[in-house]
Amino acid sequence: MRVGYYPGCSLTGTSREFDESVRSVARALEIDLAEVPEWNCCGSSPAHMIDTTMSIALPANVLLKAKRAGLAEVLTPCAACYSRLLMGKHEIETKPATRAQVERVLGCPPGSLDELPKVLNVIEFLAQIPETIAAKVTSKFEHTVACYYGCLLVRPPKVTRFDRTEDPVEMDKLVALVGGKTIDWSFKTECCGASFSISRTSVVGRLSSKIMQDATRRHAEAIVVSCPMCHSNLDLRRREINRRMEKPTLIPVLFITQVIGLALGLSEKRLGLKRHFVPVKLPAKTLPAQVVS
Amino acid sequence: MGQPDTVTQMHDTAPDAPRVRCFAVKKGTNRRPIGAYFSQSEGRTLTPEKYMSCHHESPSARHSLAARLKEVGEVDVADCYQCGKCTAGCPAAEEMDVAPSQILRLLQTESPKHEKRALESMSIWLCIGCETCVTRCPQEVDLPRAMDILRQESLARNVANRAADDIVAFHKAFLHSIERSGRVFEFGMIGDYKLRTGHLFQDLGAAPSMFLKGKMSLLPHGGGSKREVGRMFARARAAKKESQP
Amino acid sequence: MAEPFEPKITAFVCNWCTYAGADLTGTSRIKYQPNVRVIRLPCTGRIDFMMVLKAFTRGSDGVIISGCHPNDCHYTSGNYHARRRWMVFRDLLEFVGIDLERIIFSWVSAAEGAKWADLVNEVTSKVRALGPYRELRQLAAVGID
Amino acid sequence: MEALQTKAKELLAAGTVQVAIGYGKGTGNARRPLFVTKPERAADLIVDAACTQNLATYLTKHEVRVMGRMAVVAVPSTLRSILQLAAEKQIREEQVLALAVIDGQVRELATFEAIEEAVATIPDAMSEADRNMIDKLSAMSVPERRAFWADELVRCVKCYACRASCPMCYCERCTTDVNRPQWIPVASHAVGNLEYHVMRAMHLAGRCVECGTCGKACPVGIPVHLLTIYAEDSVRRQFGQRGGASAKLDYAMSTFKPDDKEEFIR
Amino acid sequence: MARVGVFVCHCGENIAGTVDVAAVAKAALDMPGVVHAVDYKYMCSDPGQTLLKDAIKEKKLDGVVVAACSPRMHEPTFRRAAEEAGINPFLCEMANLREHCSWVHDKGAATTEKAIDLVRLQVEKVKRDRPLQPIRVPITKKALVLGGGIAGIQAALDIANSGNPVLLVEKSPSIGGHMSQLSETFPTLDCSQCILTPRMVEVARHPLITLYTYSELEKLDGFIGNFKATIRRKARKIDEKLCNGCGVCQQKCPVKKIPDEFNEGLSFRPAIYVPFPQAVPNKPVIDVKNCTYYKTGKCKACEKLCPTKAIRFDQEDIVEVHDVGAVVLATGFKTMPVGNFSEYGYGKLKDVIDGMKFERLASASGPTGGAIRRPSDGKEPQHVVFIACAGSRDRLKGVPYCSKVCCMYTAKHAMLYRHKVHGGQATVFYMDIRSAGKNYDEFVRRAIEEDGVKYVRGRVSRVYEEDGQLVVKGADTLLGAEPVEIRADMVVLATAVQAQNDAEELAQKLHVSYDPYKFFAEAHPKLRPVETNTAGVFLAGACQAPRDIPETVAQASGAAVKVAGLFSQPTLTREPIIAVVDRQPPPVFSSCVGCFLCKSACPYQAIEEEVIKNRNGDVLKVVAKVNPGLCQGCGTCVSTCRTKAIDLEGFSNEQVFAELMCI
Repeated sequence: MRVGYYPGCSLTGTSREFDESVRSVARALEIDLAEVPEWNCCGSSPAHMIDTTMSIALPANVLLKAKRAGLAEVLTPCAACYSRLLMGKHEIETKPATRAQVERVLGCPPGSLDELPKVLNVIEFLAQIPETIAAKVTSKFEHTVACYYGCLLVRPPKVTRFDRTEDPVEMDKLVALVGGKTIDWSFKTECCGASFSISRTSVVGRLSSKIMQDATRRHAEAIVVSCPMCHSNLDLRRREINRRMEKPTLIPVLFITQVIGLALGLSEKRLGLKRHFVPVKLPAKTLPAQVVS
Repeated sequence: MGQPDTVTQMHDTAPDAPRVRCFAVKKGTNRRPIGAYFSQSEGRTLTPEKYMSCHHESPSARHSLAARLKEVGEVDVADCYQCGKCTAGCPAAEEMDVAPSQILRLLQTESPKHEKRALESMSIWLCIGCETCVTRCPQEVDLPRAMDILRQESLARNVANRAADDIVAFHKAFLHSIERSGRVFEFGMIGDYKLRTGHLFQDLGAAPSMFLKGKMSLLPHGGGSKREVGRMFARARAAKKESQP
Repeated sequence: MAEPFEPKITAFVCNWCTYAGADLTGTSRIKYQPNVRVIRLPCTGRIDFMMVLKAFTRGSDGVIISGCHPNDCHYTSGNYHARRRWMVFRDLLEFVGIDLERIIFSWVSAAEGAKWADLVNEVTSKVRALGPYRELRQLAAVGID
Repeated sequence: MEALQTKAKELLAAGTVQVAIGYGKGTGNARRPLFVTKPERAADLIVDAACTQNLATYLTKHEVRVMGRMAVVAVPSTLRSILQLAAEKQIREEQVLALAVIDGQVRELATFEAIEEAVATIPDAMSEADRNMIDKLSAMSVPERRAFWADELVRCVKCYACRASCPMCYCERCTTDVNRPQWIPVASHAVGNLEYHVMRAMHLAGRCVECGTCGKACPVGIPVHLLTIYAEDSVRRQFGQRGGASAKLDYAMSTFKPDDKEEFIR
Repeated sequence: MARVGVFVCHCGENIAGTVDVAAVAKAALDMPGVVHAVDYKYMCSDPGQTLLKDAIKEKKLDGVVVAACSPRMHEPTFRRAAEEAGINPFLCEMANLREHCSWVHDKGAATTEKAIDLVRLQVEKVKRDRPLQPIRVPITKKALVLGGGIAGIQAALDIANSGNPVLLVEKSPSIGGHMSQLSETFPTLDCSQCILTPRMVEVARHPLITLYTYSELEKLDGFIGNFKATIRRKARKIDEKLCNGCGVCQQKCPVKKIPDEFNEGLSFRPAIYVPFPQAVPNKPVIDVKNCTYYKTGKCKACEKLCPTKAIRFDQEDIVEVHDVGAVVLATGFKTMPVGNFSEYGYGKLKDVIDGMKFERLASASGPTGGAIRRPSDGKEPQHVVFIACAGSRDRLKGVPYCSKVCCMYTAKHAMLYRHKVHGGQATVFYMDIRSAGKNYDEFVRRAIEEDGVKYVRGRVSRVYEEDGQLVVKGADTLLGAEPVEIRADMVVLATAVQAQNDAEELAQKLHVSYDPYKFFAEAHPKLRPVETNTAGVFLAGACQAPRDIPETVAQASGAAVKVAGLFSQPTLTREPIIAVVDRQPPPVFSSCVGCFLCKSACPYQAIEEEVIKNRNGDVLKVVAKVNPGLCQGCGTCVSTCRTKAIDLEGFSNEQVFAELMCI
């Protein structure tokens, strides 16, 4: 099974562990990840905040490269890239004026932006192959976790068309598939502060602490995410969060691919578990005894 | 809703209802702004001022922000009936000086005084872009798209709220890094941000472990087709100059 | 320069739906081109294929035939009978070489004022592009004198 | 042939029928209808490949009916005509007796069910010439077809032989005879002819048994039977109903199904 | 030679503003047969009509064409005027110069020329009109009322009290509808059971009302005055005559765990049940889906214990056909299910309930005996948030209209809550308060001023559960749209009023049109609100649009008087626009050949076979004959007839031909 792969800038930098875990899980599931050749940045929030034209042109260029590389589907683990690629594609398909403008900026002939490849986030992609995952589980991930989806995966529903907007369940299903238990909590899609991590850290502190507060009250042993921005806000900014919490907490923040990797028996090193700021220590059920490379 | 009752052509709203175009006093999706109606009505010479109450001194409506929003972003501020649901759900509303629904209200009057307050507000910069408001808006008003356009208009007119300098600096540093290396070179981007804002010592504590954990590298890793991306930025800037009157 | 060609369109409409729809177009003041002459009949079931032929041979350049949507007919099944006749009649006309572009069949309900205006405008401009129905006129001239 | 003659003689002698309608020798090797009332004249009846005219036409004529019960030499299409006439309440079972001639041998069919069973077994054989003529016409473009029919129909002199020869045109007053309003122009100019022939085809759609007699009857040789056959074919293709299939009325043009499929109605 | 009068109306500026009416009148004068043509400002006004009548008398006109608005609007007016002037009313035609010409085309020669053409069309038509006498059709003086809510009850009572028998058909086991579920009703706060139950009993005991509950309409044939209604009476599995309503079966039935629809699932009911204590008829019904006997064949507890042996397990549905003269649609409404609200918890949060559930909580005969209790843990909520416009005025949820009644019952709920839970705090999130009825606004002000209900102007964006409480995230747009966060114990959604799920299917059975939201369409929103486009079918209550009880009762009485008016005449006079088979002197008798293809085309089976015999009885001919009572004048037979033997009055072949000739 071959699928296009667009890691995005975060996965080559601050969230390298997300990229490592996606690649090792894919290898374990015999999925060939064909990286989009010479991919450029999707522009993330700053582009659409202050330069709408580029915020459509940059993702369009990525999809154009994927199309020219013959990739029908592009797996995009990072929720921000997923949202920008989808939004770019949607704007091009629905607004002729935008399409013409983007064709001029990319310098590509008209019509080359037709039938751009399909964009998949990592949950959507893994949800397509439950049997293959279940078959390869060697040590069940027996922990109670809080699945945190963030806002860009499920919003705006008219564009993303993924899962239930206000109470998504697909990640919960994946965790259950590999033996885990998930709590029913109210902050699955509340925003974590996203791109304010550097320029307005207090906002991130306020929002992320609310999320952490609800998760800890319901005794979650870890938070599972599928977005590098959410991960860095909940992990890197833990000091900011703990300052606003009733009781500081050190529960780790894992990527969904890391959870599945553990269930497939992959090693800590391959999943980049060592790269987190909040050390990954899980109670009772320690890590699997034998380490399979 | 202080809008004077006027007779204008618009479309019925319900998606599957028969498309009834009627000259009736009724709200609709792409209702033409009032100014444009007056200036086109045949025969009678009606000046907009004569009919607008002084509370909303209206410029000629052609280049009001509301008109631009409708044309460029297909966002019709007239759709909003001020129910406050966007403000209620907005994660950043607490810290905003002008609530999201109030921003739309300021645009609805199409008067320069109110538009100025919107462009100079801190709210447009505190908007995180989490799309919660458009997801739940009963009138499906695309507020995030409106915020994008307001931010860019605010920068174009150089009236951005000074308290938002850090945020503006971050966005500019981010884009600058993309323009130069095709991808975001985090170390370079943060350096650029610090120079622009003067917060030289922010997050210094975290720097060492970032390098140790391999999350940060001193050199940009290539492959971002940076020449091509550079040309894209240049063409975009050129196109923008052409379209600006 | 000769007066520009203005097509003559005849419309056979049913009284309960399309005629009422056309009334709604009126009350909604939706403009459409004045080339159509409406013949009101109680139901599409009343429309005889002879009338359509006569409209053409009499000089119409286009014919609109419209009535209630299936299942909405005031007389329960008038439009179903009409639909069957139109299906056969259309095949026969095509076989005999009549230009089917000039006959438009439609369902317009009493609430679709805009659809009636669009229908008339569309047919009028299409037939104007096709030009006067010269072929049938020549046929009419043959053999008389 | 002889079996038919002896059968006719017996029926006439026994008085079960008062008249036997069959084919007799015409001028040259043509065949013409023969009305035999005396048993001894039964020998004049002929049956061979040239006997194709549809004799069912005479079953609805008052002059023949008044003679009493009629036996009719029925080629397959005549059998179908009898069933369609019965479906349209024009003849009753006791008025007619069919002497079916199928692949040469003669069978006496007294009841409509018997006729229905016989008809069910006979495949409808449209003649080769007609089939490829229709295919040729269908392959033409619309302007070509219009030109073809314009040339053909302009030659029509409105003698109405086609109408007279068709068993299904039994109306005492045809639309052509209606003058208030005068739907069909009396004069035989091209447009009037077009209207007449389209009207005739539409009136036979779903009722025509494709016997081709109208085409043969036309003195100027216009293939008018192609029009009615095409219309009938259109009914069969779209609604699966056809003329002359059963004695119970199943007329496509006055029945409907709510989910008749079409794509041209907007 | 015809003497036709043409009267061109200005319709104020509506026609004269775009069409040169004088030119039209002048052109009309030159048309063959027209002897009088004049234009006037308002033809439909009294002076206009007298102008018409005088012209008919002076000029001895035998045909009138009024070139004005749509015949669907004023044809009856001008035909009555023509009749008063002494000529047959059906010698009067209308040319539609307003809706089909002046309103839809721009001023100019082409428009005036079109107007002249339209007049010429009608002149040619009127010259070929024949004088016709209206048809008298017998009326079955019995009404069918569909739906046993307050609308159906009121309509049935009013019709019955006007001396006409009524068949009231209700789908659920008892009449009463949504009103019977309410606690108190605004604005007077009188208890709904107290004002409704007497009416329900009156229906049960009324000699002229036949009550069929647990029954549905399967098919409706025929037309005004002569409908044939096929009713399916679903088997209650009980012999109603024997059962004395003692209730033993309900106590003893082992199946206890079925959510009670009447109490909106707040309590449970057995498999054999009476919907609510004051049900009419007060006879139980067996819920076949949940009854053990129908699943496994065992149990039969109720049969053994029934003192009057009234249980009939093998009872079958009965299908009856009733002749009725009129139908009143009173099938009511439904509310949008809480599950539709993703942002308020998808219906998973137990303490987020809709208005109807709150009614059952507050109702004395409800599961909690009137005490306000949280469905989750049964505790008394200290802070309740009411959310108005939940689903209404919300294009995203497909309901852009206002449901009209929620502002009032939300204020009522808040008031009831404050009366029952003194320490409790009630907060209402609203957008605009729409309390436009009599004593309505005073009622809402009372809730605010006397009962201390807090009204916050703003819509709630999200409700989620935290530490056993419900966090309500709203905003107060009157405080500069300041975000408001309330920790409530219970949230009540005033959900949107929508059409019933089977409304579309029922509308198609009766050929009644409906709007995009499946509410039935009235004949004219202002002038004929209780009628539909199908003659003889009337409307009452919320099945036509969201509506409160006072308006529903008024509309039900309105529909009832329409029915009574219809039944007050001995026969129904109907427009003589019907088909006629031509007759000729012997020996031809008729041009019809008796093929009867028309018979299978007629939707009303109005064509009969007439046998023509000679003196000594033998059959000469069998020809078609139209029954004037059944024929509705659709004309399908006319275009099926090959010999043109059958023609339609008012739209005859000659008339259509004449119209075609002048295009």
